[in-house]
Amino acid sequence: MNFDFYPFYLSIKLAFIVTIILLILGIPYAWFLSTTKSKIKPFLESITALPIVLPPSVLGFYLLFFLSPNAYVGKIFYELFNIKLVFSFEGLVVASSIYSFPFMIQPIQGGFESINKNIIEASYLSGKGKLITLFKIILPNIKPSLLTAIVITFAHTIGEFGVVLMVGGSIPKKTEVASVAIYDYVENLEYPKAHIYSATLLIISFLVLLIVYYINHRKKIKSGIGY
Amino acid sequence: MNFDFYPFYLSIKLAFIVTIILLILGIPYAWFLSTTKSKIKPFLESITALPIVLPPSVLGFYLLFFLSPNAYVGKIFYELFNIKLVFSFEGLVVASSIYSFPFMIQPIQGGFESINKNIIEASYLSGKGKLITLFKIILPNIKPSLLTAIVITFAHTIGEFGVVLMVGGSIPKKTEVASVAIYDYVENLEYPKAHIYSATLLIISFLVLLIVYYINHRKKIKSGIGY
Amino acid sequence: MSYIHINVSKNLFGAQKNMKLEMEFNIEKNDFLAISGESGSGKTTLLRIIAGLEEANGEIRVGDEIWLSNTNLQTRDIVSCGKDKEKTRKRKGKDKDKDCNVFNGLWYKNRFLPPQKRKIGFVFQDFALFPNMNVLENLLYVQKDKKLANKLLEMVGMKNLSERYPNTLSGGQKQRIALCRALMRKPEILLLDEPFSALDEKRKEELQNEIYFFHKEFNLTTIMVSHSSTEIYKLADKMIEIKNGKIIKKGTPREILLKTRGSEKFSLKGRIIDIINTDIINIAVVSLGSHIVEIVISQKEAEKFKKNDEVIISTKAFHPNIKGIK
Amino acid sequence: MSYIHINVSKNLFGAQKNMKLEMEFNIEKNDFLAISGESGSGKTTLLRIIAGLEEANGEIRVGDEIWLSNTNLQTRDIVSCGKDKEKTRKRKGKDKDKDCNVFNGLWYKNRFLPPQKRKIGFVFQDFALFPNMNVLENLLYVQKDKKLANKLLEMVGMKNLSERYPNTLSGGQKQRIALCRALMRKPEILLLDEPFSALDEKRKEELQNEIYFFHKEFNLTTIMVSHSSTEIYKLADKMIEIKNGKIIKKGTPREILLKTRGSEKFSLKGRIIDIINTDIINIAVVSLGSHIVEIVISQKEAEKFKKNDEVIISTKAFHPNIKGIK
Amino acid sequence: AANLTYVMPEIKKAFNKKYPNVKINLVLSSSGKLTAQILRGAPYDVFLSANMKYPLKLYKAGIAKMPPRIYARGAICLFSLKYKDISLKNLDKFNIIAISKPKTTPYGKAAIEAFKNAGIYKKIKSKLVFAETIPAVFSYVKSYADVGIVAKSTIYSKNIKSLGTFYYKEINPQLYHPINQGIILLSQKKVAKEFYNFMFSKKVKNILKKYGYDTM
Ligand SMILES: Nc1ncnc2c1ncn2[C@@H]1O[C@H](COP(=O)(O)OP(=O)(O)OP(=O)(O)O)[C@@H](O)[C@H]1O
Ligand SMILES: Nc1ncnc2c1ncn2[C@@H]1O[C@H](COP(=O)(O)OP(=O)(O)OP(=O)(O)O)[C@@H](O)[C@H]1O
Ligand SMILES: [Mg+2]
Ligand SMILES: [Mg+2]
Repeated sequence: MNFDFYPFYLSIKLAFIVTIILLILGIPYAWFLSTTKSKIKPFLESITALPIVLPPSVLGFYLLFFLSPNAYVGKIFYELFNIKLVFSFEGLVVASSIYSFPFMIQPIQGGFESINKNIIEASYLSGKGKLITLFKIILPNIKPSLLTAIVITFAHTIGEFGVVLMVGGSIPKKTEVASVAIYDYVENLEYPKAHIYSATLLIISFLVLLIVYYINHRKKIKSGIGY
Repeated sequence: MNFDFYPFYLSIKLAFIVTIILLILGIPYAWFLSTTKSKIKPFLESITALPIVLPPSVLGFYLLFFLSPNAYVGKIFYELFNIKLVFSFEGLVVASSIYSFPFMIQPIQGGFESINKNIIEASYLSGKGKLITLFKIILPNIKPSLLTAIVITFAHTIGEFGVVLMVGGSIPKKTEVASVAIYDYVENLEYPKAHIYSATLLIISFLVLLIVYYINHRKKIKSGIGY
Repeated sequence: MSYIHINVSKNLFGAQKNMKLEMEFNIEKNDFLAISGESGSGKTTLLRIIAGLEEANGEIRVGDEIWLSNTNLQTRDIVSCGKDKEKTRKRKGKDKDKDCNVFNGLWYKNRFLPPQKRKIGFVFQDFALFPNMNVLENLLYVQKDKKLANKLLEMVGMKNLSERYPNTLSGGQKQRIALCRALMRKPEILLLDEPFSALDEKRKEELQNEIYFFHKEFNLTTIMVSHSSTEIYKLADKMIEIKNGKIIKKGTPREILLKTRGSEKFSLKGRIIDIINTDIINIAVVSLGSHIVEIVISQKEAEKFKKNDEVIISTKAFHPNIKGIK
Repeated sequence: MSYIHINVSKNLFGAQKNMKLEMEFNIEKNDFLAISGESGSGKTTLLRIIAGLEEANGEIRVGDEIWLSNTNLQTRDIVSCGKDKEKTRKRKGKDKDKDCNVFNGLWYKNRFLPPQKRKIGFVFQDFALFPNMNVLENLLYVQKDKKLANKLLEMVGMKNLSERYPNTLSGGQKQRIALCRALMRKPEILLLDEPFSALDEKRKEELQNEIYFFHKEFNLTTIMVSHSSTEIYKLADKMIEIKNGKIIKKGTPREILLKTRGSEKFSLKGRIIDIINTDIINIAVVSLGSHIVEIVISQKEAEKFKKNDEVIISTKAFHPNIKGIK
Repeated sequence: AANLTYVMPEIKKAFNKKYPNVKINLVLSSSGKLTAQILRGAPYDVFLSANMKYPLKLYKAGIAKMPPRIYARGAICLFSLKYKDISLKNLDKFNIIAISKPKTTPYGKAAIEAFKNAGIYKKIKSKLVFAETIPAVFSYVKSYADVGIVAKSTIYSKNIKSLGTFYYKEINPQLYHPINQGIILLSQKKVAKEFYNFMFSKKVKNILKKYGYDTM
């Protein structure tokens, strides 16, 4: 049986890029949410969670509208960067980022809200600005939440499918990620192949997660945190 | 236009029940994960995240087999409780619970891992056992994480679609939840109807979330926590 | 047989490489035992072992209850512990009955009473108040006795603050609430870890009196970690001093603390903190514990002493004058 | 012009309903100012306002830098602050320049220097060490100066513990690291919030000497919250005592603490903590601060006094005997 | 459309025999999704649907120059893994009957029509479960449904062997409107046209027939 590894490569690449992008966008946004005393906070929090509420295919349908070069958002991208956001890998990245946004924000915000404010103050009084404090003090001290956010986002982007299929259109070597490929095999009644692909996806994901958790486990034992 | 409210009712009922079930199962399991010093911890953590890695339709496909009364798991349920786990609302509950499991576990575990151990000890020394300590001390003090877990699980179950579609068989008034209904309208090119249903789903979800966040916001201001 | 028998050991990371905490002592019922010793010597750890918050080897017996029994078995005793018991150490929290476990490769007989079953009140060095509850709720969590709670809050001068959340309290206020919370349980044994460290002297004195009163009134057995000799002398009947995890002095506070005992002279050890030379006289400012006195000294003495010298101040008179203040 | 000028006010929740913190005072360069006052009187809050961790109204000026300026504008001054500035209070942290904001419905001129730009070292009452870093990393985070870090650790006797994480330290050990971390910044102004509360007396004395040395050596201006008169007398040149958020005494420690000043008699205030009657003599055990002395008293006195009486101990001799210890 | 899942690979092979240098990418998805995508500029050249509705929509939207054409007519049949004796008449004996969604799939719509015309709809209405696509009907039958209504073409696919032994029975075509499957040409590329025309060649017609489609 010919085994095509490319969809897996695409899936992992997609999940990786989306996780990185959402980390970069999510940390400041979550920080803003967790520190603002503004009354609009509950509104923003609720809106942040909304992308998960829509069924992925439906969200994908709307994204397809907004991201296509005929539409406003897609047009800007197209004209500024010459990137088409539909039926392209870049499009998958943007669409998955939107869909997975809440999965990244919420755990991080939870972490920020339960951190001991004293150590943040202590960092300022050590002469460090907000940025260094964020990276050296705050983020290391919310590691369980950060890990949750990264793992959920990564795993979810790997498994995501409705949005990806809609916006990407399963073009081989471009937007046909593993989840789409497996779906096609199931649809095609090629069950044995579907089983093998599913197992491969599970094993790869399991190994990635295992490494992440194992490193985390070791570090924690060393620093005596959490025991 | 005839507007059918039933799918929304089913969606919310499903999300509500799944959230409750996962809270009940998730809290002890997350507690176990966060306190165990066993070496298998990283394994368990990785396995816990796996249901999200498979595309929902594919997971639904496998669940369809495991849960059907012809199969082992489904059989047990059928014989013990006379409940069929496919093409029934109960089946949706079980399937969604499996799929949403990681979304509940991970944030709660993160919360447990960052709680100040001293207050747990203080509770024991106040003569309280583990159960009371859990409910009165631990859970209230990981509220941001708990909230994250509940919101993600709830929202995700509302939006879940692949698993539900596969295991439920979209039977009107029984397993045809809102996400499935909206999907059908999009499929059928009935865009105006799809827009209205989507908007309704978004508005309902938004209101539910807003109430949750608003109450949380008020409480926090009162107790001075987090400021 | 003493009321409390303690014989425990535990390996700690000490300031000088690894340090082994090893202590054996008895406490009688209604004793007020003070523990002093330098920072990092193992005082807090000892209290935590007694409370059941920390694992240790050895034995703790209170009355006729075994709180901890973790003694190395002889090979011949192992018979009753199957290989499958290898994991019983994990279950310790639950099992009251005789059990066996492996620790550092050796078999131990194991009894462990979980903290919540030990009738103790514990005031933590870092307070550990419940942040999700206000002051009153913190107390009522221990026991739904509103009258007692109000009485205790009154006693520490915090009645007005009963609806405040711990996050909005000052250090000393937190410490007082922690004390109240420990007393709410009407414990038989009270463990205090530097319970007055964050308080001003007036408040400290008031609270010391209240604690002493409680100790007597409710027939408590109290163990207090403290750095202050006055506090210890005033409150405790017994004291131990520890260093590097070992007991180095044991006795009554009188025996250990009273430096002038037996001397007929009234004398105090102090330290010169300043010498002031005016045209006419020389004054030495001497610190005597928390007191500061000025003593007129001769020109010769002024030349002899310098700042920071330790000195003994005494009078030749047999009877120092002692006079009541209203 | 003084080095530091402080004139601030802030509404707090006090022990008796609401309490307003209102303080105005100056500090000269290289002063060592002590702040004392009962628990909950606003000492920590004052330090936090100086450090910029807490909002307040008023002014703080250090040298020629304005750290805080938050003064109520006259109506005619508002001209330059448009309606759109209503939200500038939020931006305070960033803007060094003149700005305006609304607080309690009034317009304020606003300058606020963020904490990280204020050259201060702060020892927190609850230490606030970084749990994700070991002891050495905690120090090096402030400044990559390994030599200084090692010197400071040596000084507080914690060189051996430099690889330990804060979670595994004792209370006193944490406090010492917090002190070292504050000094790592080579601050111009050092703020200490009960920096010796968790230490035994020997260690306390050592550290006090070190702090004093640092203060002199590096020309620091130091503000210390403390409950101990000896500590204050020993270290500080100036002191203020506060109560309910207001300054009630201001002066040198000599003026405020020396109770026997001007008296020719050597006399100490104490409290009887025990009266022991033997067949032959009666002994009063008197606590004088952290000292405890036994004084032989007459039968008549023994009947007159009872436990807990406050007494003054003095001698008729003009010269108490003062004798060096080795 | 999803029902073409099984026949397309063979048509592709035949096409490649004639034009060896052309590489065809098959994108299999539901017609609704594909229509939405094409409306938003999906780079597809030819669109084959299971009915005429979707291609017509595209034509009306001005995406295609030529109106859609019917390239085949589909048929439906009863399918079961457990029961040999299946027919519309005894359908009410079974507990669970899986069909594809009548609202979104022409095969499901045809099934309902057939039930109604056979006068059994009311009796079996409560036994119906709805699958998103024809392949999902197989999944349902494989797991717990007693009978399914599937596209006749799928019975001839080689992949169906993975289900083991099965039973099927055609449904009388008189009972439902013919399932006209439409094709529409989306681009002006030469190869696209070649493929479009190829779909009406004798060769393809034979293949389609082999898979149980009716070709005119
Ligand atoms: N976050 C807060 N919000 C409201 N009130 C507070 C807050 N923190 C402290 N307070 C109140 O302000 C008053 C002064 O507190 P502060 O911490 O300055 O006291 P302190 O003089 O340092 O006392 P201590 O010696 O006990 O540490 C106290 O009555 C306290 O309850
Ligand atoms: N969790 C821990 N893991 C390992 N070592 C610890 C842990 N907690 C404390 N230690 C070490 O054990 C020793 C004794 O600590 P302990 O807290 O009992 O001291 P202590 O006598 O209470 O000191 P202090 O007066 O400073 O509070 C210290 O050297 C400390 O570093
Ligand atoms: Mg201690
Ligand atoms: Mg304070």
